Amino acid sequence: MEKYLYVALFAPLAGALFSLLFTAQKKNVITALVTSGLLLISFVSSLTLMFAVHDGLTLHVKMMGWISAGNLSLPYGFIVDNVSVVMMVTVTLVSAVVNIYSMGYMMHDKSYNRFFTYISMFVFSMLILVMSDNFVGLFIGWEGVGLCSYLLIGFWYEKESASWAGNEAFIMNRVADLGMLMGLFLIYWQFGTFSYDEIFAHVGSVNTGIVTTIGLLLFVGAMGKSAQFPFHTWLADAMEGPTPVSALIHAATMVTAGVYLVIRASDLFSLVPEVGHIIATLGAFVAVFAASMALVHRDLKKIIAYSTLSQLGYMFVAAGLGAYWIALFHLMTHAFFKSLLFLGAGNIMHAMDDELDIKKMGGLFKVMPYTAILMAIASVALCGVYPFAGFFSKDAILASAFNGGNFYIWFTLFIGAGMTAFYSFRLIMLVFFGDKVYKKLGFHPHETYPFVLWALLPLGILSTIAGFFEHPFEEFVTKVLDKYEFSMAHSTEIGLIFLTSAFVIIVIVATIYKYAKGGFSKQLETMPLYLLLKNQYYIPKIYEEVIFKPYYALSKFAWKQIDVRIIDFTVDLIAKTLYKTGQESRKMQSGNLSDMLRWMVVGIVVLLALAIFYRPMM
Amino acid sequence: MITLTHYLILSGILFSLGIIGVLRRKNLLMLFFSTEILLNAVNVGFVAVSKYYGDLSGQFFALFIISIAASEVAVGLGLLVLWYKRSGTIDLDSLQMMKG
Amino acid sequence: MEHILSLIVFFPLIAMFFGFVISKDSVKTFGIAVALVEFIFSIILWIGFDAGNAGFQFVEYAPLISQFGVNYYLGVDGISLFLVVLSTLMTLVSLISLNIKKDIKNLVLAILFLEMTLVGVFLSLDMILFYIFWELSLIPMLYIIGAWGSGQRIYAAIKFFLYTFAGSALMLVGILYLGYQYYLATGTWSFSIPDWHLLVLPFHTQLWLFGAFFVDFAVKVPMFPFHTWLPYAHGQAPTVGSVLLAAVMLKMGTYAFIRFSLPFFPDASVYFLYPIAVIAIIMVIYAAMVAYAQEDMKQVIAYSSISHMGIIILGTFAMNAEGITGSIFLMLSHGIVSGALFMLVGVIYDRRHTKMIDEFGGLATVMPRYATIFGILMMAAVGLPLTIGFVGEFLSLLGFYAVNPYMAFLAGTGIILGAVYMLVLYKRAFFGKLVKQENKDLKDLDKREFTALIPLVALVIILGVYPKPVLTTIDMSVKKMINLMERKALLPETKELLVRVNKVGGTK
Amino acid sequence: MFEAIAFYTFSILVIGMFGVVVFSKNALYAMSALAGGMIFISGFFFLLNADFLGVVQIIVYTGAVMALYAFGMMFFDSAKDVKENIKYKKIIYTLSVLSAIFTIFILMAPIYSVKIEAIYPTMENIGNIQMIGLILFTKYLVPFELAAIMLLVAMIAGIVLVKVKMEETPTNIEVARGEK
Repeated sequence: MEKYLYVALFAPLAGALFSLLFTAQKKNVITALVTSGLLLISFVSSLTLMFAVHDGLTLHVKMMGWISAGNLSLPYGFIVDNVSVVMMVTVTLVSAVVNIYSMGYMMHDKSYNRFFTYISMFVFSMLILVMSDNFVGLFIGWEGVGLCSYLLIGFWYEKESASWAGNEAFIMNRVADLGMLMGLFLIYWQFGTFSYDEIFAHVGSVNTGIVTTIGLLLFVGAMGKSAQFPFHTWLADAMEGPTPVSALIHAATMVTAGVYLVIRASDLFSLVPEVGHIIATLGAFVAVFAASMALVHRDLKKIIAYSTLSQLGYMFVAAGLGAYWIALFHLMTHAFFKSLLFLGAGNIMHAMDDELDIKKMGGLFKVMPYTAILMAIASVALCGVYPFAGFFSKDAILASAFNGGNFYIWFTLFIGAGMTAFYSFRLIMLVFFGDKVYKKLGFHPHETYPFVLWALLPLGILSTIAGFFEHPFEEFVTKVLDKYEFSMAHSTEIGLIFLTSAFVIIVIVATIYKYAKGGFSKQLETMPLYLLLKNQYYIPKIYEEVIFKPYYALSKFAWKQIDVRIIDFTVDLIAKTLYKTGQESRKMQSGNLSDMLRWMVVGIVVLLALAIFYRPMM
Repeated sequence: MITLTHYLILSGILFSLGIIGVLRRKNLLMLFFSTEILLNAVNVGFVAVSKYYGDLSGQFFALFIISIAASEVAVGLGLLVLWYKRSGTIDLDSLQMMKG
Repeated sequence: MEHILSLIVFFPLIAMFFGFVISKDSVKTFGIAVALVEFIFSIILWIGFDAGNAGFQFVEYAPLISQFGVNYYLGVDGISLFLVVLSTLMTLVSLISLNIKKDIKNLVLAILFLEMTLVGVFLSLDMILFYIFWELSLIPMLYIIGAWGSGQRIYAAIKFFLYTFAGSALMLVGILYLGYQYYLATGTWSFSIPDWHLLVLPFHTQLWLFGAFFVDFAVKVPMFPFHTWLPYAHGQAPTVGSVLLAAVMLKMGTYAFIRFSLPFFPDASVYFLYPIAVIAIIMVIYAAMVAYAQEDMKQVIAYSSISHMGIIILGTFAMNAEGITGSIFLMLSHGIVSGALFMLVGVIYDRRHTKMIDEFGGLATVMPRYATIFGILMMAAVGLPLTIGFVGEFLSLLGFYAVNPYMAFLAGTGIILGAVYMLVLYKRAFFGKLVKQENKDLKDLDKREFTALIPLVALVIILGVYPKPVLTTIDMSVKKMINLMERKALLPETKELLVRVNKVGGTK
Repeated sequence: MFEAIAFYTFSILVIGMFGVVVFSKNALYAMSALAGGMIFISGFFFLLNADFLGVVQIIVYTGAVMALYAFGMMFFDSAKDVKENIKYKKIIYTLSVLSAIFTIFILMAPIYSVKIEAIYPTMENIGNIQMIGLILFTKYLVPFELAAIMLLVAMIAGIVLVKVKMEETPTNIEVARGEK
């Protein structure tokens, strides 16, 4: 079985290295085919491993040593268990789909080969992240996906905003990574190792305060990667990247790494419920916070990005409340429908010549029916309508919030679900139905290549049916993760499900009705609340004014004033003083003998005085 | 009773007289005179110490100082004459060639 | 193998004398050949090095002034081994990348002389010998900056020389006093480092001597606020000068901290731990900020060196095997990465005769290979895992975390700020639209530049993926040294700290 | 008593004479005063039982050195008053007095703090000149010979310096002056 592990892990790397050779050359379809093939191989291997794991296997390999210093001995170790294999399958599946999809999407791009290099590199990093058996291995993947995200956001580097967004993503992630790094250091000095098994075996015997600190620090890292408040701004800006990237990295896989981290370290987090509570609260906050921004945005991709954020909040709620398998389940279903949504958006963008403003679209259903259907499936799945995938995972999260007695969290999530329904169908209505605004603006949209649509089909199917695997899934992953017991009555549960579903469906119907009638009036757009939401609560602006600009000013000050004016000036002053002294005392050397005689006598007097008054210490 | 202190004070007075001369004289010949005073002042001191400590070494030093003074005069006066012939003056301020 | 150390030290010198009779046209080839042979020697040394022996190996000993215990005494251990290899490698690479035409002969010979002194510094086991090499290394560098530099080169060269020289003067006093102390303690004179390692000094003497050594090393490293010579030197030096300065010469300071300050004065080192850590943190943050504000590419990298040296210092003063091993590894990685980055700046300077960032923009379009290599090295510089930069930085900070978590956190902001200035530099120079007409037909890297850079890029990846053999070799000698410190420690606080930071687990 | 009278008399005379040397404007007066001062100095030597030195003082200084000065003065316009512009008089006097005080202090300090033991004690039964002869030709032989050589060298130097330029005619000197 080990060879499947290595194949799954290294096939994407091989693909990346292969297409790396072509990066400097003209577009070459071979790179896309080879990388897609290798990703499929990786997917198949992962699937094979999943079946093997299902039969009770847990693979744990140590490939080779990496770092050893002092008491630290850190090998490259990989583990395939019930949790990581789920992630592997999800990641390789979505990435294979995205890779095939990109063959159509990137068809006319001049950096075609480079794109596939990056995608394969990303998958490799992501697999390291999920498969590592220790925290530093996870950190390698963690930073690796960060790098690929940076490269892919800034893929069209000639666009100023793209490279800026890339920098923002990388740097913000770094800020959070620092927290995670500190967590790792604390782990090391507590346990003397980074390996999951050993840490989780001993975590019970360690002071709770330290476990809390570790948990919080790790969660800071997770916040950065999963773009939780206050690190959320990068995710919306990351939409500068090509759309398949947004689908793969910024919806399905990388941003969920934070959730994965919490799930992976569930043995640690379950010891400190207070931290879990913080996580859940923050998750609930972000769920509504992000959804509220999605309500008014006009940018097609940013709406989906905020939706992603909001869904990540849901996952954190589940993970924070100890319902780890539910979080993982939502992570998986979300990966399917959200990437589908993004890829559909990619089709629209292509059709609309990269126009993103949804107010300029409308009535596209006629031109691109298949895309519309797929996106509609994804949207209902996102909203959580029976029998689509989101229904099962999202309801389980709501139920777990209610079950834990955290009613305010439950209520927040409930509101969030309504918002989700609204913005999803606002998008669908504005893009696919209503007036054909695009005609006035001179766009000529068209449906995309058939093979692209075929590639989306698996995601569409999975978004529809994945929910029915809830119980097998639970059984599968709770072999490793803690079980989550619902203590409330079954009738309450059913009642809740009905309540939520009804609410969601009412919102959907109301939205459809409202937009079919022509939408909201323009006056609404001048309301302060609207402006607040539209400007993303002014947070990017605040960051700009409070962090970026002062930092730059301070840096300039440090250089121009402190470094040049003070430190270097002092150094030069010493040198100049010596030089000036020489220059001045040169005048003593006037050549006049009587002056010299006088100096000589001065010297004699000084020496005599020294001889008399100086008493050596010894 | 005249003690060593008396002699040393005398020596000091003479020495400072010599130094005054060295410092204020601009005429080279007069400068030479002043150096003679300095040497003699020291000689008095040496001999006095020699006497009061019953040690002859002081006298030898004085003796050698005298011989040095004699050589100094011989060479110095020669140079002085030479310089006078060159420049027509023996003023100290005329010797400014060492100006840095 | 018996005299391999002498061979390594003096081969460049002998070759240099032969170089005087070589014709001007072939002298570069000659230089590369010599550096290559020298590099092979150092590799042979590495192969022959017994990784299971923590002490000094290949020791050579010949009395010079036996009355005063001054000897010709060479030896290598895990701490110095890789620095020697780094010196020979960077000399070779910088010679390959050399493309100066003016007075090429003198330049090559100066570089060979410099190589001798650098290797000598790392291999000397006698304090006086060490001091001689230490000072001699200034001369060729002074010459290289002063004669082949640009702009205010004389000012920069003299500033570099006088600044570092003033520091060394103090160290010389320290050396002599320490030698005298040794004489008082044992009745015999000795300037040999292994002897001094065994000398236990009273606490107050340690404080003073530590101070005397510290000033010199701090200037060399350079530590805040003694760093201002560095931007000038880098700004005016020719590429080859910057490469050698950043890659190897700065490491002399940190090497000396590990080799001398810690084992000679364990109590003083622990006593001054926090002040030095504060300085190091200031270095990390402050230099990163100043680097961010720079308008000149080379200055960005110059200040980034200071920032990285701050982390090296922190690792060194972590007083545990993780930190010190990490800091030595970081020296290697910083040597390779900053050397390569300076070379890359040199490449663009050759083409455009300017280093101002604003003059560029969109270079990725015309010079994709150049941009790729720059990108890889940039990622190594910001410490991305699986590149060489990560291992050292991770271990250094990990080590220092045991001393003080909050300070480690502050120093850790360096990884953020490092990303800031590096990415912004990269964005401004390589991304965006190609606007300037002059940049439109820049040539990508040529064969010569490739030959020089590819080995470095390969090393960045290889040592990032598999640093273990290097780390274990270093680690062994470091552990021995820490052991020594622990045995020598006089004060209970020192002992307590050493035990604390070297112990894993437990509640604190 | 006699000693005290002699000491004070000589002191006043010597200081007066040397004062004339230092402050006089006329070179001839100064030289004469110097010669007188030298002779009075020898008086101290006799007082201090250094007969030999007293004699040498008179012979060498008053006889040889003064003769040389007198001879040298013939080259210069000695009759005229010497014109000197002296600056910073206060500095001069302060420095002189300070140096004198310090010198005395230095000389006195060991006298009062340590008892100095004589290396070559004077012996009552042997006369001063005899004694000097004994020590001069044993202990101080080499310095003595060196002093002799030095004197010889000085003599030759003096002759050579003056003689070579003697060949120059006064016209040359005038020319040289005119160029100045």
